[in-house]
Amino acid sequence: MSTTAEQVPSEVPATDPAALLAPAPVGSGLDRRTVLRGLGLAVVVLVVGLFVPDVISDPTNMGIATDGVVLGILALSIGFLAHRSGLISLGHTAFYGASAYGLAIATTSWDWSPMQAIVFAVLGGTVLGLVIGAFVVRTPGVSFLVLTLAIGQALHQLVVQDSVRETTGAYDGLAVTWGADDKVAGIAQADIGNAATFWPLAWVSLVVVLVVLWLVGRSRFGRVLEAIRENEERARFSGFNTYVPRLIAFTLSSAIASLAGALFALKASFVSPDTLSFVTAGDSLIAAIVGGFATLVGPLVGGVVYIYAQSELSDSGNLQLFTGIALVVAVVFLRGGIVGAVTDGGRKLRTIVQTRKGAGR
Amino acid sequence: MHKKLLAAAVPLMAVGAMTGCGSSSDSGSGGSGGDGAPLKIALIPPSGGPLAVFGKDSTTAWQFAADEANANGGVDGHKVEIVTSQTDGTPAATVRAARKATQGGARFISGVITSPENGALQQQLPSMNAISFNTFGKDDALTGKQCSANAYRTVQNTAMDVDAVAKSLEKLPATKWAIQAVDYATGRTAAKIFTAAAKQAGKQVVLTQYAPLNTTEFGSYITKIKNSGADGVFAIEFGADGVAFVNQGAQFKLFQGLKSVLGFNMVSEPLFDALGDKIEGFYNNIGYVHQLDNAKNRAFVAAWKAKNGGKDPYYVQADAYLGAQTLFEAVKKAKSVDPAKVKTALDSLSFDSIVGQVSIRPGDHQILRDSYLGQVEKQGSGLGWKVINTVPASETQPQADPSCKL
Amino acid sequence: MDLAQLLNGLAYGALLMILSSGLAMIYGLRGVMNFAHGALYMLGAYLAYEVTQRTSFWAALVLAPLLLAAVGAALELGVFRRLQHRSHIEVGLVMFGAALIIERTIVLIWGDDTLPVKAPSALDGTANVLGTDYPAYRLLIIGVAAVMAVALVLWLKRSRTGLHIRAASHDTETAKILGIDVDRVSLVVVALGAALAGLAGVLAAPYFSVQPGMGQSILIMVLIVVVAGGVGSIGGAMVAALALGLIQTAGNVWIPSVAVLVPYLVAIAVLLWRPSGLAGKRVA
Amino acid sequence: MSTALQATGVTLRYGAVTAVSDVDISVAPGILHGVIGPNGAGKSSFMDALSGRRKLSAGTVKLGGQDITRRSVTWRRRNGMARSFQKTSVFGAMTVRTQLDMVARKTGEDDLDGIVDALSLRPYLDEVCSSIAYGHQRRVDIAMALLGRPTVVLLDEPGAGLSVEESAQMFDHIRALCTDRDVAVVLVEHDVEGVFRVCDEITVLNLGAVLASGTPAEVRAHPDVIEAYLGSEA
Repeated sequence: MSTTAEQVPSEVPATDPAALLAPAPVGSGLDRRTVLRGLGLAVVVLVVGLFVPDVISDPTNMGIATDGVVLGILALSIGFLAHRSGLISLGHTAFYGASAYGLAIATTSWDWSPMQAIVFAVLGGTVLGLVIGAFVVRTPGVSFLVLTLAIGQALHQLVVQDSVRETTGAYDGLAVTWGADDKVAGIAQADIGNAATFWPLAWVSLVVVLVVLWLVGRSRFGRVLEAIRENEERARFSGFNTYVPRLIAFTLSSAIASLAGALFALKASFVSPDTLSFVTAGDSLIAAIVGGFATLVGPLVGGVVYIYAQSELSDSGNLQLFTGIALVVAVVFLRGGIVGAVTDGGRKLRTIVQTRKGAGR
Repeated sequence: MHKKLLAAAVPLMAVGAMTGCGSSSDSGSGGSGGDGAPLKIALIPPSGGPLAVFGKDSTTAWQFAADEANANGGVDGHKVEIVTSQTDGTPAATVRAARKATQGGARFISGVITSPENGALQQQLPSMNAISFNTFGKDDALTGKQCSANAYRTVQNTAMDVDAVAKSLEKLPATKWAIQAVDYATGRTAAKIFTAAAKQAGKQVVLTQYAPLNTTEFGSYITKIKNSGADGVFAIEFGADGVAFVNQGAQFKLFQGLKSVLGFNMVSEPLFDALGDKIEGFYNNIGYVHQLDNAKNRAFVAAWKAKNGGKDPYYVQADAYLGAQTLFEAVKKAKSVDPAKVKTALDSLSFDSIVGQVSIRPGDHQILRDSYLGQVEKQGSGLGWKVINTVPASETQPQADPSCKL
Repeated sequence: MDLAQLLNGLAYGALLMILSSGLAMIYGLRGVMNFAHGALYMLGAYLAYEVTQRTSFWAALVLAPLLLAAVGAALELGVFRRLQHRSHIEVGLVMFGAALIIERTIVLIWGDDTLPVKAPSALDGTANVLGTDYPAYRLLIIGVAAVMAVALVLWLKRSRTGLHIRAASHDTETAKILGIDVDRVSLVVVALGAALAGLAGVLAAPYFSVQPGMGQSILIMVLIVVVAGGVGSIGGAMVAALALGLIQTAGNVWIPSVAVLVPYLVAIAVLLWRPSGLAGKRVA
Repeated sequence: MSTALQATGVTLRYGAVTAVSDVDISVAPGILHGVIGPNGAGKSSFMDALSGRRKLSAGTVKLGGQDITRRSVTWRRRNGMARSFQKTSVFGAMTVRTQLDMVARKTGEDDLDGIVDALSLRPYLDEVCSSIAYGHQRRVDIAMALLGRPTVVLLDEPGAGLSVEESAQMFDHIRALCTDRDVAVVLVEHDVEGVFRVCDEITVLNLGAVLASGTPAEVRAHPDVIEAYLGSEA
């Protein structure tokens, strides 16, 4: 056992990064050096990122960056599930929305402090994910997609039911208000709408999510997930329980979506049924695909680009048209999304440079 | 390792890329409010969707009001500037657009159409140091639970309209009513108030049923109404739902057997062409009609017609115009465009408008103005309103919404 | 539930049936969930508006499905055939994008307003069905759907093309070995599927309202129908569509307060019970 | 001699069709047991029944004396029963090394190198599995079935799709592994010649039922076997 482990080096060549649903390279588990390097990088990124509001002085662009990060976290949760488990979800709004509503209800109706409310909202969304996941992760392919869609829509319909209007505000939505003295990460309610003030909270959340997703992707667990995605039956016939890992992946994904929902509700100070709509479900999935979910940061880029486009292209009313075109282009031509294309281009460029160097010698 | 660095750099680059564009033209707090400072108004209508047309019409009316004021030397010497930025109608995008506009110096916001957009915006107005005028959304919560010290509504709220309809009940011939309501705050409120009013007027409500918002198939509901023995229908269905209900009701020959068809937000000028003759004789609440007989309105309608190819203004345009008038009056009263001063002026504002004397109720920032009940009749080549009853605000909703805490 | 309510359920189910049988056919053959089916239906309705304005509803009833068949052929040649080596989910996502593009393009052409389409005057009234007055137009929908269902089933069972479609849907590779021109079969199926979506759109135009959100709202219902009915099974989709129409109507009558949740709950229950749907034989 | 695998009365019905009818089999450690039969004889169905891929309509399967008829596939693999597939089943996007390492860890294999070398996979370790030749993928599939010293290995047509030489080489690999690792192997195979060459015992299936069973010599002499093969294939 131990000898085998040593014989297998940790660095394994990349698989085809171009394929949309193909996996990223998988190591043979986490070796300490890689982890330390990754964490070191994460700390650097974290610290550097905190200075973003100093660089982006324009509040509008800061708003785009902040909202983009929040949507990016939602897209990351969807992209993670799609990439690691091959499960394409059109129902992650269920966790995103449930968490957003959970936060709104906890702060406004129960007068909880925002910090307690965040914990409650994220935990609530995660538990919901666990319960729903327990039923749905067995369902394959398109059935999974339609099932998650149905669950998300059912929750949407539930929230707008008049019988729960006292709790959810139905179509009116729900304002998020908390005590004047309460602060979340040092931010009072009056300032929470200010993107530069909100940024550290969003950025830290993002980096934590990225680190977790990176560690999972590198871990043995990530490798098992990949095996199950590749060939579920073979995995079972190789002695792997294929249900529990998928359930864990689904639950983790729903936890991340819940975090995004809680951040959204905090930032907006308002929750409406939009957070649960089919459009939100579709757009966040599209953000993950267009950004490129086979890479770690692809969905994040997709989220930021989507928010930027939403701000810049809405005047024409053609946002939907461009979203559709972006999706088609990303799937048909840019396999691997924006980030996949960029890293691909970078690799090609490097190859060319190296070849030139070689030729010049 | 290179790859990882590259990957980590991408989001930073994406964020960094935005620092370049859109250099901020931040003019600080939006002017000192001194003489000559422009009165800058941001309109944020949706660019698509079923309500986009209302956003467009509101914009036209605000521009009309601005042009009119500027032609007369501005509002108290302040030139009116309108900036319009459309969004896709999602609350987050609208709030972002509002922040962008306030950063550009606009302190007054309008043209926001949907309730979630208004709800989300109102939460953030104080931190933007801006004031909003809701000239379209009637949902009670906007001046109720979700009210904001910086948000004003210059259109009637649902409760006022419903009360107006309820108070007109005795003028309608039907005695046994069926209520067909959208399962939405409006539908529930309207059904409840109507039922109480019917009891008081000695009439019966034989059926109350709710259809979810965005219902397309009304067959089962219509069949139930037909089976209920009602001789009148009170239908609270709007937008595409209302059109579907009317069309399918006509196919079922529902309306022929009824003495009264009373709509709430169901039929209005923009739908006259689409619905055609089958709605002749329908009753409906109305917020504004161009026939209103007062000097200000006559002048407004005449000027509007001159500028808009002889077409009469309808309620969305008139309500937006009224919103503009409210702002302008407040600026005149405050003698400033400083939002704090304008706000103080607004809180006790009362003036003579195109819909007669109106005032802002300090408790919830709801305007107090008349509501009407109208009947669709043939007018010229098309359809128009005949006003059946006028109910003043003092009779509809005299008290501020208790759930509003300013 | 009286006769009129039964007919209400049938009429709604009939419309869903026309729409979902086309979707199920395409799914069965290409293995791709056509997320643009709602957009095609919407296009059918808007074309119905356009044609009815110019000539008559009856012309629209013929023309719109034909035009949609051409759109379907273009989709087959431009998307399905070119991307047939790609994963089915990817092609489904491309169709999702296509739906967004088509729906917005329709709005750019015809605008955001709700448009009126008048039923032909011959069908404007009611007809007597076993003592119950019922709108003639709804009876037309039920009739058209019944004729379509019978014709489709007979065609699939009896004709040579039908045999080829069944063979290719069952196992594309084997069908190719047996000398069946799968590309040709697929062209027929996708064009027919799109034409049926168009037909449903025309029939829906005077029934529901013609407006920009119509495609998306019905798409969710039809997806549920097709998946719950059994992926790729036309018969399963037809039965599930009728069942959903009746269940929805029964829900409206008996449990109105939660009726809107009923289709979702039924679909979730069906899929949890049988992940491959009621008539499902194979799992995607 | 103890038996590693013992199945009795194995029956598998699909609706009205009986694919496998009342088949018995018993295999001891170190024994290579071939299952042959004409097309449609129910060989693959029998394999699916033994491995737990399909639920039995009737019968029992015992592993080392323990009844495992109702045990899941995952349980069986963890407790000593492994299989390969007729249609090669590997983790296509992973490298050969990654997937073998992964399964080796899961199953507690102590001599991954031995298996890699026995199946001559060393040159392909760092290749992505879907990119190597079909015959090599087949060997990866079989390697995964052998990892962790299972007591019973079920091999479903390991020679299918291979050239004559490859196929012969494959059978030699299997024969050697069976003996070296003292594992009971059930080899379902189309290649009758290969089976007769390497197997210790043979069961002949026809129309889902046992036609003959015994040593290669006994089976070869069985008149029904000759008839079945002549009748269907010759």
